Amino acid sequence: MPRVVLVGNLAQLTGGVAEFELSATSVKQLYQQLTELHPAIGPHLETGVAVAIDGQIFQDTLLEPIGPDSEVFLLPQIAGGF
Amino acid sequence: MAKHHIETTVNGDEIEFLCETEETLLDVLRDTLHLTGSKEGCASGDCGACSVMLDGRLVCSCLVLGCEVGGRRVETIEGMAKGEKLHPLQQRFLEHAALQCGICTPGFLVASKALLERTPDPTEHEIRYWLAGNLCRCTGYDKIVSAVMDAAVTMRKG
Amino acid sequence: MAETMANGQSQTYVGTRTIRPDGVDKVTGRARFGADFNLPGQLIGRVLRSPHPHARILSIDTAKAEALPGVKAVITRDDFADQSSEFIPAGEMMMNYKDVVRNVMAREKALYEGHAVAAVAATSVAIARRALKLIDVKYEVLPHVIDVVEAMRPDAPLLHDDLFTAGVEPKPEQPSNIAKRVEIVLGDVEAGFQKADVIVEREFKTAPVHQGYIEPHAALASVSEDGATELWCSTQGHFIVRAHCARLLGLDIGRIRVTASEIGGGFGGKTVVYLEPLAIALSRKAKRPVKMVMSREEVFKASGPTSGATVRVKMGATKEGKFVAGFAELKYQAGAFQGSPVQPGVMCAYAPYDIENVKVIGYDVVSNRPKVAAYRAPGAPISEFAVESVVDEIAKKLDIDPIDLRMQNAAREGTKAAYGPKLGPIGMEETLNAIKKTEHWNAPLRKWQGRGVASGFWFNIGGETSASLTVNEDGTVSLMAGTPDIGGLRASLAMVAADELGVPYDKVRPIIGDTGSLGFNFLTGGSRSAFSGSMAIVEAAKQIKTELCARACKLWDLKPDQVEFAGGQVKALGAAAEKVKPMSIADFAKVAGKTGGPIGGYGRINAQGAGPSLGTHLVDLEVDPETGRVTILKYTVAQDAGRAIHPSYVEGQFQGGAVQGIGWALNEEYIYGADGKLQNAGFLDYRMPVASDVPMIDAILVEVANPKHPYGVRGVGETPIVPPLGAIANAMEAATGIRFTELPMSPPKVLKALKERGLNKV
Amino acid sequence: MRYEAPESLEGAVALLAGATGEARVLAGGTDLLVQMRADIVDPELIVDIKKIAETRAVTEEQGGWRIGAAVTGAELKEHARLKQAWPGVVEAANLIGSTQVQGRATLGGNLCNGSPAADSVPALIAAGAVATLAGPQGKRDLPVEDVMLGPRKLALRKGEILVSFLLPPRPPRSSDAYLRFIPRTEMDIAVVGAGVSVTIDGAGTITAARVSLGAVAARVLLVPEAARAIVGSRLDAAAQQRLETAARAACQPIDDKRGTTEFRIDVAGVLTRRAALIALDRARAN
Repeated sequence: MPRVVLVGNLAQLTGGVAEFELSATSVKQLYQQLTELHPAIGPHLETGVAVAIDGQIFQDTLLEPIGPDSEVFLLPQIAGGF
Repeated sequence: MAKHHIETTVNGDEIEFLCETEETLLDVLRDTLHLTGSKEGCASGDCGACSVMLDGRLVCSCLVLGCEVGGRRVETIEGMAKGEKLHPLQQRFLEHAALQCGICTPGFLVASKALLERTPDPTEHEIRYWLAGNLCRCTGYDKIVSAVMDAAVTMRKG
Repeated sequence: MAETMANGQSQTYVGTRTIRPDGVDKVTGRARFGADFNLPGQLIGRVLRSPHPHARILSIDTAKAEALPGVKAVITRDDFADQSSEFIPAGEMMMNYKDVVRNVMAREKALYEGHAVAAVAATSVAIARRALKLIDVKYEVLPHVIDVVEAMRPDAPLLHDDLFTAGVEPKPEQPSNIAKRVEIVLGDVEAGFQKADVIVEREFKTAPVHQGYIEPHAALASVSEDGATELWCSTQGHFIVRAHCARLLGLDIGRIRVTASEIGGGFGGKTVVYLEPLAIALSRKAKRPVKMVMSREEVFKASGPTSGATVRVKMGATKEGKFVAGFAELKYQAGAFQGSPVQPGVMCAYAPYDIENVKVIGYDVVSNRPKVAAYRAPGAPISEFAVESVVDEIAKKLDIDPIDLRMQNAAREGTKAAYGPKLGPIGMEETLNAIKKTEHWNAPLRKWQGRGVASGFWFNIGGETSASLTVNEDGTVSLMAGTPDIGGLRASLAMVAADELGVPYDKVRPIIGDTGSLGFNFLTGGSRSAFSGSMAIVEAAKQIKTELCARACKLWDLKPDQVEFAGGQVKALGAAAEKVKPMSIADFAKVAGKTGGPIGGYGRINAQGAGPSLGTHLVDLEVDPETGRVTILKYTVAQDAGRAIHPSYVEGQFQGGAVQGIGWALNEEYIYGADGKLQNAGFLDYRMPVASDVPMIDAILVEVANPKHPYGVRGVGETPIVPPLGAIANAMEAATGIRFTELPMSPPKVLKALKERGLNKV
Repeated sequence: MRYEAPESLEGAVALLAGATGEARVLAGGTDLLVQMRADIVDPELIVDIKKIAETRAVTEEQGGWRIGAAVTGAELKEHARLKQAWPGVVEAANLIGSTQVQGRATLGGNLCNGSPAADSVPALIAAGAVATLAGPQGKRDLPVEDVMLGPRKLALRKGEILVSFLLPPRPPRSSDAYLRFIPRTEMDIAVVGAGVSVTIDGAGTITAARVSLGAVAARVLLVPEAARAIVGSRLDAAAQQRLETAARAACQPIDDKRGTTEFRIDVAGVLTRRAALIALDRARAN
């Protein structure tokens, strides 16, 4: 099962739990499963997290697939300057 | 009071215009004559983006009143290329990638031309000090200095 | 010059130093920047700005101004509907429009000197200026706070009575100037320090600095009687401007057409709106076009610089030089509204290194300064300056060469980044090696001269991008992109298109389309425009190639697997090759009508896979011990570009970023008086480097291909501003023996430090 | 706002004397135009003096040099013999602003702008220059150090204009130098400026000196104590020390965006010493 890690302040919305093992096969499913476990995180997932799947950062995606052994990090989105 | 009626020469053309006392040469060039190649970066003589030649002298057009230029000779970036032929400085700026955003470029070109006309073989030091009144925020000046040195070589060969 | 890359594409142009297609316009003065555009019947707009850093606006009386002949419209807070306080998406960014609407036009309070309070549109500059003087604003002046540490105190003047610190549990009961607390934790930092043989802890302070683009903000709006809105402005993202203006003015996005002018520098500062909604509101009221241009003073006072900050860093290493723990606490000024770049500052602080235990805490703090805007690698230069200074100190303590120490701890492919996920291939080691191989690294130094090195990291981003390629009747190609070209984007995209389609570079004419011409584009920022734009062009070219192959099949009566596109031609394969003559793009163009109509491709992507770019900078400088003046003698940049599409413009990014960093390190700063007013709102006293302040900047292109990009490209624009601050501070230490922890290292500060140690003698 | 460009001194004086509102003289305009743009001044009348011949000439007079008030820095730099005689004055004039500003900025404007940080003024004072003024009551001469009374305050009377400067004859074995401190290399206002003029005898002993400091008080200072500290010496280490001490003692600077009080005082000593050493070197070569 993919391992999911919340980086930064997101864990404040999951009662301090920062690591999960979830059966999701896409980012959309991952968000659904996390929101079911911890409803408070739902709005934040919709409005502004980046997802790193096996090291590759996706700024904004719902459809990206997640493999059975993937490591997924949820990160704050990165703003750009130039 | 009535506007000043000024007759002058801009890039070799005899020009007439009307201006208020407080209008600068830069205002006149940009807003009245529609020669917008000279840029306003500061309106205080600190950035050089509005550089023009006035009777053969390099000046900031934001520090000259429009009513001062009657009977004088103004040269701007728009007069630098001759027909289809770019000035060697313009050509070298392109080849050396001596511009990024390009807002400071007209000022640098006018100032560099003034330098090479009086100092055909400038050192890097001379170029940097001559151009110290022209701010560029993109390039770090490196490629501008290289382009001017290279253009100087071309121009010395004639 | 032609070579073949992994994707099988013949590359004639990518990697060469072509002449930029927009170049001639820019060297002849023909290029039209923000202030160079005019419309018939246009009015001139001017803004009335608060003289106070913090004041309640009791009343605004515009009657006298409105009565002045020649004044056609006056707007105030009353012309903008209030917005609710929530973060909502606006063209890929999360914006709190309650703040945005207040920043473009003050509502209850003026929150910084220069805050817009009203605006007028008049038939001339002189009338507009007179009109501003006739607007009567009654203020109740309030106590102000400028410094970030003072603003965090419980008794500090409060900017917003509804601002409760986010990111702390339980939610605070009292409002404060601390908008947000963020943190990242990796491993166990306390346990890490237990293992350390050497621990260095320091506090650093940096001053806010401005992006310093030479072109002031400019906008020209024209709103017709039916509400159709056209806007011409200097921006890094016209689609973003459109989104903001639609929201602030209650307009449908489709009613607004925004054209990005040539842009005279942005560096992050032109990613937000200031004049644009005001110009539209004035034009809507006056029913005439309204042109607005900021003065340089307005740019300094009322557009966004980046944060000043106070940063505490504590790092531990074993005696062999392995970093075992890194802690940092960052307090960033946000300006009058929340939203400093502390989050990326937190994430980047330790990103160049492989450290098991990291904890970084950040605070976003409001104070009575202009709201910060992005500036090149937002947040990263500040936190990495502090960390790179401490790394240098650890190297000294352990007597390890500073490059070797960095090499030993360098993040590599597979390293768990300090902000969480594993890194792909990155060029940290390669840039360190490149620097070590330079002559510069071993050049002799004299007394009062010092050499410093530092590395820097920035993520880079991709994002939503649309671009089109159209094959014209004669076989030339029109290219349209939707991200403003600030530093040579059109050249890069034309090179990629030429290589993809096998047509000569000078037959590709690139333009930047307006918001009505293409699908959504995120802005030019995050070092994304060449990265994402080239991916969109590759996609558009693929569509053309597929289409041409399909048409060839029909013309030649062949099956799809019997033709291919290669070297700019569609060819038949195998036995069929002898029967039909390959067709070039130009050949197809001639028969386009007969074979199905116009030929084109349209790339619409959300670009992913931006690879971080690592850089290492090396600097030599000399200190005048009697005056504290610092001269930069020699400077070398090595940075991973992934693959440089146009090497000259990549070098230009390195060189320009380095010189901006030199300014940040040595002389640039926002200087406030006790009255809370900015004292140096001009290029004379806001001291950006001039040509004679800097030497040639040697640029070394390191190319560790980004596997996620068809050409291996990484973003390059932002990383170059990250290492200079640390490199210069480290060189200062080498020259003087003094660890400078406060930026800028301006002469009065340097001389004071030397004098305190009795070193102010030649 | 009226603009006039009279061709005679009398015409200019009459215009200024007859002005009802605020009147300003325009020479190079590099300060005036900036102040107008920033709403610091809003004159009713501008009198451009560049068409008046006396303000535009550089001539030899009584063995010295007369420099018109509206001569630009760029023109001074191109005047080889003046540069030979008064290198410090010419180099000071050439520190005012960029190349572009040099094409416009004048010695007269630099003084009449009334800034204590004006670059050319310490050099002129060290040189012993005298300003010639013309007004409704005729012409009068005033030592340059007496022209500026304080920030933006001049000794000029209503209707008076600055016409020219007279630099005295250069004795043999004498020269001058001007140094200023700025954080950048160019495009800054002096944080400290130091002008030194010296004359030495055949043995290399200083027989006469004038020292002037800019940007360290409300007006540009003539510092006789600093001159006395080195007259009779060959600028050995002890004399240098005395010079630094005397220069610092004369400073009464402000703390501002350009430098702290302490910094200005420290650097004033350093620059005075360095300028004196350069002037001495030049005097030896003359």
